Amino acid sequence: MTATGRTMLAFALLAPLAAQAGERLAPPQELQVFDTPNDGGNSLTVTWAPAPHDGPGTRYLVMVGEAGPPTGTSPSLAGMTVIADFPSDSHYVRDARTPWWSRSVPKTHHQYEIKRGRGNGNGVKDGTSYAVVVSAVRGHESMMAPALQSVPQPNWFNWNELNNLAIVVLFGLVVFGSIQVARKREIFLRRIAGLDAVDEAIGRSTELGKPILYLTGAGDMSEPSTIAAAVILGRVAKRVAAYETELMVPHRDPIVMAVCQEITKQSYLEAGKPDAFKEDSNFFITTDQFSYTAAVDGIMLRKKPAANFFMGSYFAESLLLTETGASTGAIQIAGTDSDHQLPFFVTTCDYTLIGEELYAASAYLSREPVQLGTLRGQDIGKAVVLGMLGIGTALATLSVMTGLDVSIVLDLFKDLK
Amino acid sequence: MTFAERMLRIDRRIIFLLIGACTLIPLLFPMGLAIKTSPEVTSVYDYIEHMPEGSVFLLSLDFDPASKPELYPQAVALLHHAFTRNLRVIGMTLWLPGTGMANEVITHVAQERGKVNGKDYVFLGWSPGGGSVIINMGQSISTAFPTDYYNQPTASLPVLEGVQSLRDVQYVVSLAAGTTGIETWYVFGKDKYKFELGGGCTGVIAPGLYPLLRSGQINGLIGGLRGAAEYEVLIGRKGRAVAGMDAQSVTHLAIIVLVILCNVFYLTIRRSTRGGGQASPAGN
Amino acid sequence: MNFFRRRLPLLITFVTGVLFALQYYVPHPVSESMLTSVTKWLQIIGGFALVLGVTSLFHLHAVKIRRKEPGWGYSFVLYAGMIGTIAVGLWHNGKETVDNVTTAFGWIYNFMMVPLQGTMFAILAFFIASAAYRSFRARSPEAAVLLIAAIIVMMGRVPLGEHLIPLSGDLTQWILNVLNASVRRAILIGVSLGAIALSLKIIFGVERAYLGGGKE
Amino acid sequence: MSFELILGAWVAAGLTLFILTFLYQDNPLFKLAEHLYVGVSVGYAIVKTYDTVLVRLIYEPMLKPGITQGEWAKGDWSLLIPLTIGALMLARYAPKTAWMSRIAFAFVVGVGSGLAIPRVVSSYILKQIEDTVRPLLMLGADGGVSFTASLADPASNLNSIVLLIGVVSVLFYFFFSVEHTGPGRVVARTGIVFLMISFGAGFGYTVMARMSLLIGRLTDLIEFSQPQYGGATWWLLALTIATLIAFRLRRGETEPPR
Repeated sequence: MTATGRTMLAFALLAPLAAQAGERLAPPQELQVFDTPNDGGNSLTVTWAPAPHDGPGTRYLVMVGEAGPPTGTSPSLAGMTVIADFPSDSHYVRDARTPWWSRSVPKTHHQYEIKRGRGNGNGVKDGTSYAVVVSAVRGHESMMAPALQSVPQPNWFNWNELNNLAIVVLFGLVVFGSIQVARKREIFLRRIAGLDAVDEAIGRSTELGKPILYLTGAGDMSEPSTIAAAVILGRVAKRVAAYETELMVPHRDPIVMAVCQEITKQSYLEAGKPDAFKEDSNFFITTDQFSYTAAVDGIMLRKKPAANFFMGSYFAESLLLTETGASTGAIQIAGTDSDHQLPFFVTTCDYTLIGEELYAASAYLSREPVQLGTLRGQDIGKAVVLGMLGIGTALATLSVMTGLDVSIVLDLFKDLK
Repeated sequence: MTFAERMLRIDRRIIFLLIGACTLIPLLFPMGLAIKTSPEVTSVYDYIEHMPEGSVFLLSLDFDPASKPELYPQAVALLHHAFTRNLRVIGMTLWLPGTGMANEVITHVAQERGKVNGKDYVFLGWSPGGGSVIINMGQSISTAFPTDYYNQPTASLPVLEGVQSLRDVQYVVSLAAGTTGIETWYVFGKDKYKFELGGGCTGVIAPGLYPLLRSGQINGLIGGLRGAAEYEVLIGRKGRAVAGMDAQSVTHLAIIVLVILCNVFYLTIRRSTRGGGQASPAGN
Repeated sequence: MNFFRRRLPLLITFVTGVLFALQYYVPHPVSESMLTSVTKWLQIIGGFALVLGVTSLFHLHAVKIRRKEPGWGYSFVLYAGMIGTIAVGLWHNGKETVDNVTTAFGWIYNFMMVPLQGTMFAILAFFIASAAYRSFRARSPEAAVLLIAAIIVMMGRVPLGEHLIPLSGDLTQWILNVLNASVRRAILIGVSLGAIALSLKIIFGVERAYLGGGKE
Repeated sequence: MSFELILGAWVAAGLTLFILTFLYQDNPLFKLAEHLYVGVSVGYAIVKTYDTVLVRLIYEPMLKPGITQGEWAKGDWSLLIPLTIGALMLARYAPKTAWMSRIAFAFVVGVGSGLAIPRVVSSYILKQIEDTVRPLLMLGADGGVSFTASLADPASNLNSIVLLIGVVSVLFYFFFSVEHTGPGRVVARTGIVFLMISFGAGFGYTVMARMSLLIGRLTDLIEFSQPQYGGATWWLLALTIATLIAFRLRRGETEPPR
């Protein structure tokens, strides 16, 4: 290191000390001790204002002791224990990550939370009064603020989570409101391109005179994707009935099979071909993942269906099914919300309804107010999220450019506890 | 049928044989290629490396035998690291079919490191309920698991001294093969009980966890066999994962070649049909 | 009876749903201890739910054997495997190891269940390769994008790929960390809105499919 | 080496090979191993559930309080509540009492939905928005405003912009209330490109996952082919192939020629 370098380093080290030496050590000002808000109890919070002497050379000590009977005099230091000792340029209110609406002290103040845990001994107990003292220490010098008393207690509401609750309530109102609207009048839904692909596939099967295979996935009737698969089956069955093509629907869940049987029957009725309906077009194979897959693969290889539909939820078996299906030269249409299987459906199928498109397709076909209303409610939710992203980014950028404090808006979009 | 069409329609069993060979040969004759470490894995390593001795580390082995080749080596590496650092280790699983493996890996590594059950580590076993188990552990570990896997009361185990709930655990790593795993540990655990959370997962679910990694909801992510191999390199103890990476290299390259071949044939077919269509009127 | 069959379940869902949604915002010990008790109960009920899933399988194969349907012999194998495992498991109190010695139950687990399940999924390795060769085609610009991203990630995740094209490792990191993360995040937000809507509909009795079971 | 280990190696190697025969075609060996797999895993689940739920979570805390301490020192009779709810669930199997199971499902689904709502908002909505909302410029060390364009740093401004575009366009793609025409078409197209990149990454990563499983199985087979296991893999491989040929021949005899 050069001589100049060394001098500069020494200067850099000395500079803050010199500045501090100039500031007289003072007792912590604006000291407040209160029950920690928004928590389950057994904790007190101490806050005090920053001082000119704050810096690496100065430290703060926090001492706590059980307060005696309230005599009006300041409690004695005997029986108090030091529970925290930290540099005076640390422990600020802003470190605690709380939103502006639940803060009572400026962000620049110091803050320390007294509770059981790492290095805090047994902490403080609810219902007991404690005296807290904070002192500023530099070398052998120390200045103490007068002791303050407070009682920790548990709270009934976590105000930090107010934005969370507001989102739940507002979104709930939007969803139920949309369902009400959908009950009264038509709701617009954009055309789902995948549905044209469905019709095209049925058309081609008819031309070739080959059967159609339709799978409803691994889920039971409580899963939204299975419900959507059953609704779309209704549409497919109606078309199939009109063209008198053969339909095969192998199942993994007996209840789903029963439901689908009803739906298929209804579709044939609506198409005016009740005689063409075959009870055994819906059939049960087994609940087990791989036995089912092996059996369906067998059907694909033997019967060579012209179109395969994979709707509903799928697991690892997806690739075993679609790869075999692709090898028989069938048109394959998939629709699933199982996102880790989507890459395989997208690569091996001719058309894939991705995630929510499956629900949308089902709502589009069923025209059921609850489904349509929910979809609209979610759309409004997404629009709000898009708005939050736009406004948030704009404000955050503005804040960097102008130094403006925008936390009054940004805190609303944050998950602070 | 043209050559390209014939090639695209070859029996898939030929490809099966090719893949089998590409996996088998590097396993028998390893090459030992160097493995680079990524920031996702390093941050898990660094966190454990900087934990003070005796602090509590919980490893949740949330996978079943189907994911053993990927996640078992991760568990081995993490446990070796934790035991070397003299951390107190709590093992458990949220996946029923994984119980036997989880017990085996913990016991095995502990034995190798000379650690004592009940004093240096504990295996809590499995409990049903997924998220409810985590919430319950956040309130009290001895309520969620009154006894450990070997029926010892958890409340009186030396290793759990001073550890009443998840609030007293410093670091949790979930090795997950599905949705009951890392996300569950975040949503029902870290979010409220404030421990640090890391993740290890199979390659299938890894891409879906990146949003959580970016937002700091998990502090690191060990992805698949590659992640396990990186961790083995970091702790300087090469095992099954590093050994498997050679086979990975060859099979991956084989698949890339297959994809390229597929597209070359596909494009020739497309061009020839298109070209043929244009040529015929001109020929007439 | 209509009250017990129809209204009571809806009322229970409503009360418990609202109660436990609000619990999140109440840090008081009363609310916390309520959470502790109920999650403990859910652990136990979760065990019963597992039994429920198993019973239907039990029933299914019993019918197959009784009616001597095609392939009933395999159902017999299934039963033998199940009953053998249960008998051995109960004999050893459900422990795979006792004093570091593997029990017969642990043996069944290590040498039957682990290789069987592992191999079942290992089959997928072959199918993924065959799919890559036979159907991974650049049929459209979108498919081409997928294909290129897949090739880069495959290159960048293995040592040999990084060795041949050093850039692929960094590129893979970028794809996963930025491009992929943004998509997954959007999907996560969308799916979460859907999940909240569904939960709210369940709590307020608009969605009742979960009740199923048992005729009115 | 102990007899159990050698026997184990033979069984494991045999079952592995039986399952792998599925690659040739669906056949009785595969079906046998597959049904055995279902049976053993169901049996395992039953034993574990019995041991964990009935013994460790119900019987011991309720009736054998002596072995535990603290809160568990007294018998915990409140456990009768989940026991009853669980029993109601099983009522589903008798047609007459099936309706009672609804009460149990109502409880489980109600609590589950309630627990999920605020947590999903916190973890998957607010947290994700919070991390996506980032300033598009950075405050430099000199106090001036700068733009970081490094692709390697996930937190750089350029990457924040890319991330924002991705999140917005994909969210818009799943927006069903407006037609994808005009500028909407451009945004939706961007969304689909982002989706495809993510699926590509998913495909690539999954290749690694599936290959790992194969590597795991082959490593075991290699180990079991060693002489200390009596070359189990080789013998069983020969046996499996012979059986497959036998099946093929027998089927050829019974099936009439086409």
